[in-house]
Amino acid sequence: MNTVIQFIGENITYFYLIILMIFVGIELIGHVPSVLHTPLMSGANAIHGVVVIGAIIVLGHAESTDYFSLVIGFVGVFVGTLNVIGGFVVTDRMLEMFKKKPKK
Amino acid sequence: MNTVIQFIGENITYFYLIILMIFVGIELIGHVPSVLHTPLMSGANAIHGVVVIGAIIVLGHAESTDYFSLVIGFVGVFVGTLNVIGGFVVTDRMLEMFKKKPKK
Amino acid sequence: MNYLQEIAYLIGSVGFVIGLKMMGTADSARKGNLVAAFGMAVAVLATLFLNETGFHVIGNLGYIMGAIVLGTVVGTLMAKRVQMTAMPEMVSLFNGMGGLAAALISIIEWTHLQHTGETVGLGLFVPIVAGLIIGTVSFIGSMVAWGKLNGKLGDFRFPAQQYINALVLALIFVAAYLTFNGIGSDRMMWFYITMVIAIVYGLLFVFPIGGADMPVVISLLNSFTGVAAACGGFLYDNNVMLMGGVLVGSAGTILTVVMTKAMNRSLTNVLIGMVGSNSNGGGAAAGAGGSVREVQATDVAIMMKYAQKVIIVPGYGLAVAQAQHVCHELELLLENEGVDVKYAIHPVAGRMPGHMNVLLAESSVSYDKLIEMEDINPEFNTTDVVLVVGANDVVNPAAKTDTTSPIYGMPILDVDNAKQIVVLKRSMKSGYAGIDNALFYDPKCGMLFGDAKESISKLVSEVKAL
Amino acid sequence: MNYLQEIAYLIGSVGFVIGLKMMGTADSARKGNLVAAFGMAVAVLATLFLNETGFHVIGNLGYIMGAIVLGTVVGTLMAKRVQMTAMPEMVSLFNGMGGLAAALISIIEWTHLQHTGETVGLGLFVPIVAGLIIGTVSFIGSMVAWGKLNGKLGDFRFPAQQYINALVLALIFVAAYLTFNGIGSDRMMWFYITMVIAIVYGLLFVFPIGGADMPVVISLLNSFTGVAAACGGFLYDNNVMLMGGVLVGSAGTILTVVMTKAMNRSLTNVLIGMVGSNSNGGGAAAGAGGSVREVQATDVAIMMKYAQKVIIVPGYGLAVAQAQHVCHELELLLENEGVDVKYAIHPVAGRMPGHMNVLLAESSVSYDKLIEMEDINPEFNTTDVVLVVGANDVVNPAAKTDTTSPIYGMPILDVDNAKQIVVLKRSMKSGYAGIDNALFYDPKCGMLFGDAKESISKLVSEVKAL
Ligand SMILES: NC(=O)c1ccc[n+]([C@@H]2O[C@H](COP(=O)([O-])OP(=O)(O)OC[C@H]3O[C@@H](n4cnc5c(N)ncnc54)[C@H](OP(=O)(O)O)[C@@H]3O)[C@@H](O)[C@H]2O)c1
Ligand SMILES: NC(=O)c1ccc[n+]([C@@H]2O[C@H](COP(=O)([O-])OP(=O)(O)OC[C@H]3O[C@@H](n4cnc5c(N)ncnc54)[C@H](OP(=O)(O)O)[C@@H]3O)[C@@H](O)[C@H]2O)c1
Repeated sequence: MNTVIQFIGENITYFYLIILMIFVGIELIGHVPSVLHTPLMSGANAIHGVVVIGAIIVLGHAESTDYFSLVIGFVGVFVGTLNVIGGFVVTDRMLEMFKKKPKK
Repeated sequence: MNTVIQFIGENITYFYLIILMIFVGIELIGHVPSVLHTPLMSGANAIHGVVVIGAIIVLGHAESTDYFSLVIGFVGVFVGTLNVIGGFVVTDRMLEMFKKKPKK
Repeated sequence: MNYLQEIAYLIGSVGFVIGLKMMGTADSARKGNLVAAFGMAVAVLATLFLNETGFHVIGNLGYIMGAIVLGTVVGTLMAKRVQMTAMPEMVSLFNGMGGLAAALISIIEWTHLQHTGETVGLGLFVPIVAGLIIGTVSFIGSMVAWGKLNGKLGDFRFPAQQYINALVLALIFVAAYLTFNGIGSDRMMWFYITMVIAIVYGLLFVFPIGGADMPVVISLLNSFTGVAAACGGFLYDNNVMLMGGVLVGSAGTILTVVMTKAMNRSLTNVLIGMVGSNSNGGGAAAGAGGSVREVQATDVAIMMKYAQKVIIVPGYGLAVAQAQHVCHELELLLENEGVDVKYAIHPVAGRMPGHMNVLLAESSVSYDKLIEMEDINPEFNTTDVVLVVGANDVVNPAAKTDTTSPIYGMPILDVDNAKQIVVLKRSMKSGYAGIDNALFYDPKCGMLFGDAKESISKLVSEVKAL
Repeated sequence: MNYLQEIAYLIGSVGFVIGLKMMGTADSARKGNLVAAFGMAVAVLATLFLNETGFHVIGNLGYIMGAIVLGTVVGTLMAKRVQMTAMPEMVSLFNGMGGLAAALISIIEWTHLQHTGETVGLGLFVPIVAGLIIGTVSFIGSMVAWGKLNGKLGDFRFPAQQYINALVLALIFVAAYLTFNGIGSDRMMWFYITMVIAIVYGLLFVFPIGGADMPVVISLLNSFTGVAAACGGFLYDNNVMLMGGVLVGSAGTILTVVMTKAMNRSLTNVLIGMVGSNSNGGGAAAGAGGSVREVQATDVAIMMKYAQKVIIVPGYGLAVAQAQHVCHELELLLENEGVDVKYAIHPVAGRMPGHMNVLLAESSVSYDKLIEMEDINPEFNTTDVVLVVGANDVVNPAAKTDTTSPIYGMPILDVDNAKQIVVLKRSMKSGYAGIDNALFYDPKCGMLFGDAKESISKLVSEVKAL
């Protein structure tokens, strides 16, 4: 119990941030029309590509002789970038199909 | 410019918290049916009564000879409590009027 | 750092958010209010009995508890006794109390800082002075709004209003600047001068606004007080004050905007005191347009008694005339005769959102007779008689047909689908929006002129006499 | 602490939130995607060129840029070349890449920690291993989903599926526990064992789920990857990873729930691979119910040519038959004859939300002919002929009339208000929901059996021949 309290207390700001962001996520999606579900999924997919930043940090800090980290890190940045770029481009293409109709 | 950057940087968590909470507030209210506007206003009114905590802190730390702080602090806690209690009770009374109708 | 207190504050903040979310849906609204109140209780208890180092009872607990108990008793009594229709006044009053509390905190803190003679950085100064200014404006503004809704204060408009207000606002900033840069006792003086100008601003800000627009103003002042509370959060590095304050600041602002939209007003128009206000006085007489058929209570009574289905459309006029009780009487009488009677509730009928629900529930009309607009609209074409009691804009077909009308696009009650329409009002004057209503010239529509309460009383006795 | 980097991360996070919000409304969706991309660009640039102390180019910039450029080129090419109808596959593939990146990060970090021999606290261990597990499951699961949508992998169901999956999940936790408590090189081994079990879990998790339910699964895995990214945020104390990850984790979960609701499925049913899947095979033959009127292409062609107004209702069958182009041809032909032709777009027609918009837009049907359900429903009673092409559930009146139907409550296209209905499908088999459709037995309804593309081609030549 005490460790849990201490853990929460020490990371209280993280808890605020996470909880608030969860609320934001829930509220943002709750009222979306169903035709937009696919592009929305795709857009969210691109956003979690932010994980590429972790891969960049890892690769950026790898020793120049640490081939394991260099190779895996390279692959990490590559696939992360695929996620980001592919995700945004594919979403854009989809949304092009949902262009605003001329007002009736 | 630099001071602004420093100020934001030093208080970056505050900025996250405030911005996220603003998003939450906006999203929560955006889709509310208009019959509920009055009780909602009243409920929000009760919530900002949280300012009473500030008054409690002030009064709690006042020296026992510092009559100015004691008196003003007492008034502060009193009016703050009015805001909180009155706010919640009045909201409850209003919402009683919006009782769920029996299903058709 | 005492973790328990921080966790309690987190629980409090989350309680506020979840409570407010639940308040946004009719079914869960009442529970939501309780959830928010629970969050508040947790936060207050944590402040009283925990401190930075652990369990610790706050100083001056006796005084604090005294003030809390006193506030609780007085607050509960006021909130329980107030008339349902006087709700906006009450909310306004309580809102003012919150603003006052924020201002008082700033006064004590500043006085304290002047005594210790510490140099005050911007990080400390800004929340103190912002709390003072916003709290004061909110306090004074709410009091004026309260007085206006009470009918104790009238409207008061002055020339070049916007410019004068902008000037006063600028003066506040100058005074605040001098408070920061002044030296010694001067800083205390400038502080009070800032406060006085804020008081003046509060008066000038709310006085010109029409009484009918008060719900909007109260909502706006509500979000001000939220910001003032958030300032307190900065001052004491107190997360629950910060989060609660910011939440109300943001939600309140949006609520204000949404509210004005639902009433087909713009916030700017409300703030500079345009239109709106003339609804109190009754507005201009109706413009050009066809002939009006006046009807007598006897005829209406016969019509209703032999109808199968009657829908009553209550509006602001019913509230002003306090005709809800006699209206309920009429309803019971007709039901006894075998007539199917319902009420059509338009969301912005009256002068505050939900006005009609509150009003009719008070006169113990049963809930399942109050039908919301979307649900009742398809029923009008099977209705024999619609009785429009002191409603005007909410049944104005211009909202659907006339793109140039200020209320164009507002959803309305489709009363013109009914077989017969009877409108109870005192004259041909317009309502809140100040516009003419083509419905009154509809051949199916008869006008029964007179105060709503008197007219309905007549109807009651005529129906009884038949 | 370098403030600029923190501020850039804040901008990135806000960009994500605002972008996602804008993506929720059709009018602003495309801009929203750009806003989110902008946030991402800011965050990546800040990582490359700023560090804790100020402007500073990150190490191994050459390799990093190489990987980024390569990823950009490959990603863009793939995204640009993919067929519109293959979008879900593509999203699934990219999602898997994100999961893989998260897993790789964990592998490097853990290996690194084993080399330095530092003692690893829970605070470090949990994000690393959670990132590994969730990332791996997301990666493997997405690959399976991709294969299934591609048609390369079939469904695979095994007995006691739920229990086995629960067991494997438990094994992951055991392995993770041993990873934490093992000593020396054992910890590395247990780490890889954890990974292998996660791979197995990923396979078992997605394999049994029906191909038609894949959009739901992808959405779920999408939110998994979000959580994996958030773990990275903890690991590096990196706010933008944390915020972006949590946002997607939360929004993705809700999106999954909302999606299943729109399709009248429950998440549990999807996950244990129930129903749904039988739509691929065609489902059971129609149950009892009246007689069916079969019609010939010639009759339909005459009917349409001399109609004033025709509405085409496209469904999943149109997509499978790839009949969108010939359908557009028919539309142009009829328009030339002076017929008013429109498409009625149901939000969940097809196998992914928005499927029909994407499909018809691809075959260059003009946007103003695609009418959303709410807007077109009132038009059916003025319509002469409705052509239902490979749609079934979205025109099933049971959704309105039969409270026991699994699709009860789903809004449908009111095609039965039209004067004549023609349904193009291959047989009397049911659609995705696996239920019978009373519409087909409506006397106004004629069935034109056959593959949608072939049937429409026939119609085109018949109309031309007339
Ligand atoms: N509900 C809200 O939240 C809210 C808030 C602010 C503004 N508004 C606005 O207020 C309007 C509400 O529409 P509404 O139809 O309820 O009211 P309305 O359009 O303002 O009309 C009220 C009518 O009642 C009549 N009336 C006044 N006193 C009466 C009495 N003693 N006996 C009989 N009739 C009386 C008036 O005509 P006579 O003078 O001829 O009798 C007037 O035309 C809308 O425009 C809405 O946007 C609403
Ligand atoms: N859009 C989404 O997001 C999504 C995602 C997952 C599930 N769903 C669900 O999918 C359903 C969509 O409804 P829907 O009406 O579009 O489709 P549906 O109800 O699945 O019906 C499709 C019909 O097309 C016919 N068909 C199949 N191949 C054909 C071909 N080559 N030529 C002609 N006809 C063909 C089938 O009948 P025959 O076999 O007799 O030809 C089938 O009855 C809903 O239940 C929805 O909830 C939607």
